[in-house]
Amino acid sequence: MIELDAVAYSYGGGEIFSDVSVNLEQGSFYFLTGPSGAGKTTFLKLCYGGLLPTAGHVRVFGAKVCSLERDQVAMMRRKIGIVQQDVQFLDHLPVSDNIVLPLTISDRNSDLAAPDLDDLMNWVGLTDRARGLPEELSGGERQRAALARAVIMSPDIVLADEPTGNVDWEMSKRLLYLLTELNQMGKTVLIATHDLSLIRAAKAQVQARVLRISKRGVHLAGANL
Amino acid sequence: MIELDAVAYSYGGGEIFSDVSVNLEQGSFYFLTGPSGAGKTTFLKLCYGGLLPTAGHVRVFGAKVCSLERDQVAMMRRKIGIVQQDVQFLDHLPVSDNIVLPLTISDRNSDLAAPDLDDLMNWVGLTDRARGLPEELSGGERQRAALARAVIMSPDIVLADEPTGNVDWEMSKRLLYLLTELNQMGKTVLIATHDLSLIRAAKAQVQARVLRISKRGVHLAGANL
Amino acid sequence: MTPVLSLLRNLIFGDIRADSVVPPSGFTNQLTLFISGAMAFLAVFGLALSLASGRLATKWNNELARTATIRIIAPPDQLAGKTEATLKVLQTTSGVAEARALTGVEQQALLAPWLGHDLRLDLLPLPQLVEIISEKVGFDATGLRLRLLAEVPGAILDNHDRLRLPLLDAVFRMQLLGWGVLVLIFAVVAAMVTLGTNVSLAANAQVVNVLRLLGATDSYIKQAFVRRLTIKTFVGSTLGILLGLLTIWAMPSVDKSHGFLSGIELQGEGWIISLLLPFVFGVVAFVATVNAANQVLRKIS
Amino acid sequence: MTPVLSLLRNLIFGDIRADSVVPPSGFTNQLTLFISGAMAFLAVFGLALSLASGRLATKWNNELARTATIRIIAPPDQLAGKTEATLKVLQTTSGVAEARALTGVEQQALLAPWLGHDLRLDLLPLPQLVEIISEKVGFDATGLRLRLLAEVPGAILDNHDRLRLPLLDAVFRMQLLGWGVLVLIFAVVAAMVTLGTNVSLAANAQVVNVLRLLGATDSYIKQAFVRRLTIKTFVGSTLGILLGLLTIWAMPSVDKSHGFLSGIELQGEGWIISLLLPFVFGVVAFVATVNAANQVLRKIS
Ligand SMILES: Nc1ncnc2c1ncn2[C@@H]1O[C@H](COP(=O)(O)OP(=O)(O)OP(=O)(O)O)[C@@H](O)[C@H]1O
Ligand SMILES: Nc1ncnc2c1ncn2[C@@H]1O[C@H](COP(=O)(O)OP(=O)(O)OP(=O)(O)O)[C@@H](O)[C@H]1O
Ligand SMILES: [Mg+2]
Ligand SMILES: [Mg+2]
Repeated sequence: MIELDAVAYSYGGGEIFSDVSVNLEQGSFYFLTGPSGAGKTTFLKLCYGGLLPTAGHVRVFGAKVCSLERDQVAMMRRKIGIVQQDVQFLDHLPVSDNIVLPLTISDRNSDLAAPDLDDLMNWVGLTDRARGLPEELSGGERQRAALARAVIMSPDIVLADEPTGNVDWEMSKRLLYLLTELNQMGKTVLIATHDLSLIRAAKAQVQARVLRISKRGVHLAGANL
Repeated sequence: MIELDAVAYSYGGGEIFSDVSVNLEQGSFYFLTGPSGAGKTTFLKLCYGGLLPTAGHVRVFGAKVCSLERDQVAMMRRKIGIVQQDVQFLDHLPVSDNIVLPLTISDRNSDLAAPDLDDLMNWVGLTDRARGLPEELSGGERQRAALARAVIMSPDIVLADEPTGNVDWEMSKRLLYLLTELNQMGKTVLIATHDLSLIRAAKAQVQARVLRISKRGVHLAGANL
Repeated sequence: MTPVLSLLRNLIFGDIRADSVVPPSGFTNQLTLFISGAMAFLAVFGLALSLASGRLATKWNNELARTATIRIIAPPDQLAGKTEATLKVLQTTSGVAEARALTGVEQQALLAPWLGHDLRLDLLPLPQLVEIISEKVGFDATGLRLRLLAEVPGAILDNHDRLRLPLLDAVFRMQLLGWGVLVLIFAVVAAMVTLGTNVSLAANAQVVNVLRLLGATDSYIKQAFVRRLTIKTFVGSTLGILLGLLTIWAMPSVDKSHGFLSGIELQGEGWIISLLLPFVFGVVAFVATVNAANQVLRKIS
Repeated sequence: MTPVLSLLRNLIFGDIRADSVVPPSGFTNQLTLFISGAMAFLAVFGLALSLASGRLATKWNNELARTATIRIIAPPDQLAGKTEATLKVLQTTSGVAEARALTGVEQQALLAPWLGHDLRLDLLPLPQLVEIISEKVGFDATGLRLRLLAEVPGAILDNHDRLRLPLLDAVFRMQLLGWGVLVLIFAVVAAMVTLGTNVSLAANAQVVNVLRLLGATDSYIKQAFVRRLTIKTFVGSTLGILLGLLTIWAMPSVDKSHGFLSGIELQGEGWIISLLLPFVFGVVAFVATVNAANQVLRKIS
C-alpha cells in the first residue's frame, strides 16, 4: 500500500530520517513508536503526502506521491483516513457534520445510512455531543471525533497520530477495537503512539507489527517492547 | 490556597458539577482524574477564574474570584502557573521567548538568570528547539514548552491539564520530577490526567492525593486506584 | 476562459451544500461586506458628479449650440427688407427649426447691461438681430454663412462658439474627474477584494487544511470561497449604493434657475446605472477573488 | 480624558518590548495599511477638489467684486463733463483703487458680440462707461450710488451682483462637495479602523487568550494593539498621500486661461494640509482603536 524507498527528510536543520525503506503491506496492522520528537508525526505526513521527502520516493497505491497532480493527491487522500495529532475541525459546523465531512466532500453523503452514523457516534461516545460545536468538546472528545471522521469512509488505509493521547484507558480500548475491526475487513492501519500499554493490549487482539524510530531510521521492533 | 465552596457548573446543558466543595491546601500535591469528558478541564478553569461557577463560590488566595476586578484577576494569574490541554503560544515569537513570556508580561525579565533558563530548557529537552517557532514543535515538545512556561515564575500554584498526554514515559517522569521539586519548595500542584501509571509513579516520589470526578462530584480517592 | 466559465456556472448553480464548509459570518466576510459597501457609497457620489457634469455639458451645449444669432447691418430703410430676405433664406436652410427677428424690446433687454434700460434704441442705427433655434442635428454654419454672404450682404451669423468652447471644456474636465473617481474606486475595490481573498484564505487556513486533508480538490475549495466573497461584495455594494442614493435623495434640492452646477443629483439614467453598480462590483469581486484564490491555493501545499 | 492621555503617553514612550507580543506583520496589519493608504489617496483628491473650488471662488469673487462699472447717460455735449465729475467723485470715495473712463475702442469691443465690429460707435449716442477697480476692502456701493445721484445725475453704478451671485453659489456648492467627500473619507477611515481593530483583536484571539492566561492586564494588551494599528494607519496614509500627490503632480497641467475650473491641482496650503493628513488619520485611528479595543477586551473574558 505505502512504500518508502530510501527516503530522507529534513525540515531544514538536521535530518529527521535518512535512508528509510519501509513497506506497509495491505491488510496489516502497524504501530509506530519512538520518543517525543523522534519523527512519528513526520513519518505519517510523508505517508499521506503532507510532506514530500527530501530524497528517495514514497509510493502510495503504487503511484509516486511526488509526481502526482494536486487533484490526484486529493483523490488519493479520499482513500486514506487521517487522524492528526493536533486535531482540526471546521469550527462553525456541528460535530456530526464534521464527522461526515469526508462524505460531503466526495459527494457521497447518500452512501451513509443514518443508523450507521448513530452506531459510530455511540461507539466513540459522542451521541450526546453530536449537535454541539467542535470547540465545545473536551480534549478526549475531539480525538474521538477525529477518529470517527477518519473511519467514516471506510478508507483503505487509516493513519492515526496519537489517537488515544487524551482519552482514558477504557475509551482507548474501544477506539482500538474500532481500528482492529477495520483491519479485519482488510484495511491497513498505522497508529503512531508513545503508549506502550496500548501496543501490548492490541497485540492480544490482532497481529500487530511495531515500527520503532531510532537513529534517523525506522526499524521493525522484536517481540519484546 | 484554592477553595471551592458548594460549586455548581453547567455549560448551558446538563450540570457538569453540582455542589462540589474542595479545599486545595498549600504545599500539597494533587492529581485530578476521571474519564474523558468528566470535567477535569472544567474543574481547572474554575480554579483559575477561566470560568465562573453557576452556583457557589471559588476562593483563590482567600479572595472570591467572582468579585475580583479584571486587573485583579490578571494579578492573581501571575501567581498561578497554568498548562492548558490545548497548549497555545504566541506563534510569532521563538519558543524561548514564549517560555519567558510570564516574566515579560510582569516586567520581571531581569529576575531570571540566563543559566537558570538554560537549565530549565535542558531539563525539558528543548535546548535545540529554543530558537525555533512554536509551530515547528512536535506535539510532545509543545507540552514540555508549556510546562516550562508555567513554572518559570515559580508560581504559588501549578495547574496542569494532561501535561504528559503526548510525551513518552521517560519524559513523563522528568516532567513529574520538575513538579515534585516545585512541590518540595512548598508550592501547590494539581495535575489533571487520565494516566493512572503516572499517578502510581508519582506516589513513589511524593505524597500525592488523588481527586476523582464521578457523578458530578469531586471525591478524594482511596489508596487503591 | 472555459475554467472561468465553468466556475461561473458553479457559482450560480453549484452545489449549495458545499458552501457550508466556509464559515458563513467570519470577520473577513464582514470586512468584505463593509469595504464594498463603503466603496459603493463613494461610487454613487462619483457617478452623480460625472452625470451632473455630463448633464450640465449637454444643457449648455444644447442651449448654446441650438441657438444662434444673425446680425443684419444695413441702413435703416433697407433693414426690414434684408430681415425678410434672411428669414426666407433660413426657411430653406435644413436644420433650422425656428427663426424670428427680435423685437425692439428684446434687443433692448440684451443691450441693457451695457447701455442701460432708458436708452431709446429706435433712435439708434442698430443692427437687427434674428434668433435661430436649430433642430437637434443642427445646421451647416459655414454653408449658411456663404449663402447669406451671397443673398443678404450685411447679415452675419454668430453661432456662439467663442462662448461655448471654454465652458464645454471646463465641464468636460469635471466629467473626466467624476469618471476618474469611479475608475479609482473600482481599482480600490478590486485591490481590496484581492487582499480580502488573501486575508480570507489566510484566516481560514485551518478550513483549507481540513478540506485538503479530507481530499477536497482545489476547485471545490475555491468555489466555496469565491461564492461567499462574491455574494458578500454584491450584498455590501448594494447596501452601500442604497445608502448613497438615500443620501443624495435627502440632500436639499438645488434651485434649478442657477443652472450652473445643478447640484449633485441623479436622474433617469443615473438611477439605472446606480442599480447596475452592484453587478459591476460583483464581477470585479468575482474576477479578483478567482485570481487571488488561484494564487493562494497554489502556495498552500 | 486622563486614561486616554496616559495611553497616549505610553503609545509614544511606552515599553517597546511589550509590542513584540502582537504579531508584527499579520494580515490585519497589512489590511489596515492598505485601507488607510487607499483612503488617504482618495482624501488627497477630495482635498484638491475642495481647494481648487475655493481658489476659483476667491478668484471670481475678486475679479467681479473688485471691478464695477458706472454708466453715464447724457446728451453727447454733456458727456465729457459728467465723466469728469464722476471721476472726481470716485477719487474721493474710500475703497476705490482706480477709476478710468473706457476708450471708444474698449466700448466697441464690449458691444461687439451684439452689434458687430463694423459699427461706428462714435455716431451713436452711447453712454460712457467708467471702470472701477476697488481696493481689497471694497467700497460702499449704496453710498456711492446716492452720491452719484446727487452730484452726477445720469451716472448709474453697476457692481455685477447679478452675474456674481449665481457663480459664487455654484462654486460654493463644489467646495461643499469637496469637503463633504473629505468628511466622508474620514468617517470611512474611522469606521474601517474600528472594524479593523475588532478584526485584529478577533484574529488575534489566541494572542489575547495567551496574554490573559499569563496575567497580562487589559491596558498592557490594549497598548500593544493600539500602537501597532495606529502606526500602521499612519504609515499607510503617508504612503497613500504620497502616491496621491504624485498622481496629481503628474496630471497634465491645465491651461490657466480658461480660468473656469483651473484643474485639480494643489498649491501652497494644499501641500501643507496634505502632509498633515497622516497625522489626522493617525489621530482618527488612535481614537477608533482605543474605543474598539476597550469594547472588545471587555467582551472577551
Ligand atoms: N515544521 C517544522 N520545522 C522545523 N522542525 C520541525 C517541524 N516540525 C517538526 N519539527 C521537528 O522535527 C522533529 C520531529 O517532529 P515530529 O513532530 O515528527 O515528532 P514526533 O515523533 O511526532 O513527536 P511527538 O511524540 O512529541 O509528537 C522534532 O524535533 C520537531 O521539533
Ligand atoms: N464550551 C463548552 N460548551 C458546552 N459544553 C462543553 C464546553 N466545554 C466542555 N463541554 C462539555 O463538558 C464536558 C466536560 O468537559 P471537560 O473538557 O471538562 O472534560 P475533561 O474531563 O477535561 O475531558 P478530557 O479528558 O476528554 O479532556 C464534556 O462533555 C464537554 O463536551
Ligand atoms: Mg507527533
Ligand atoms: Mg480535558
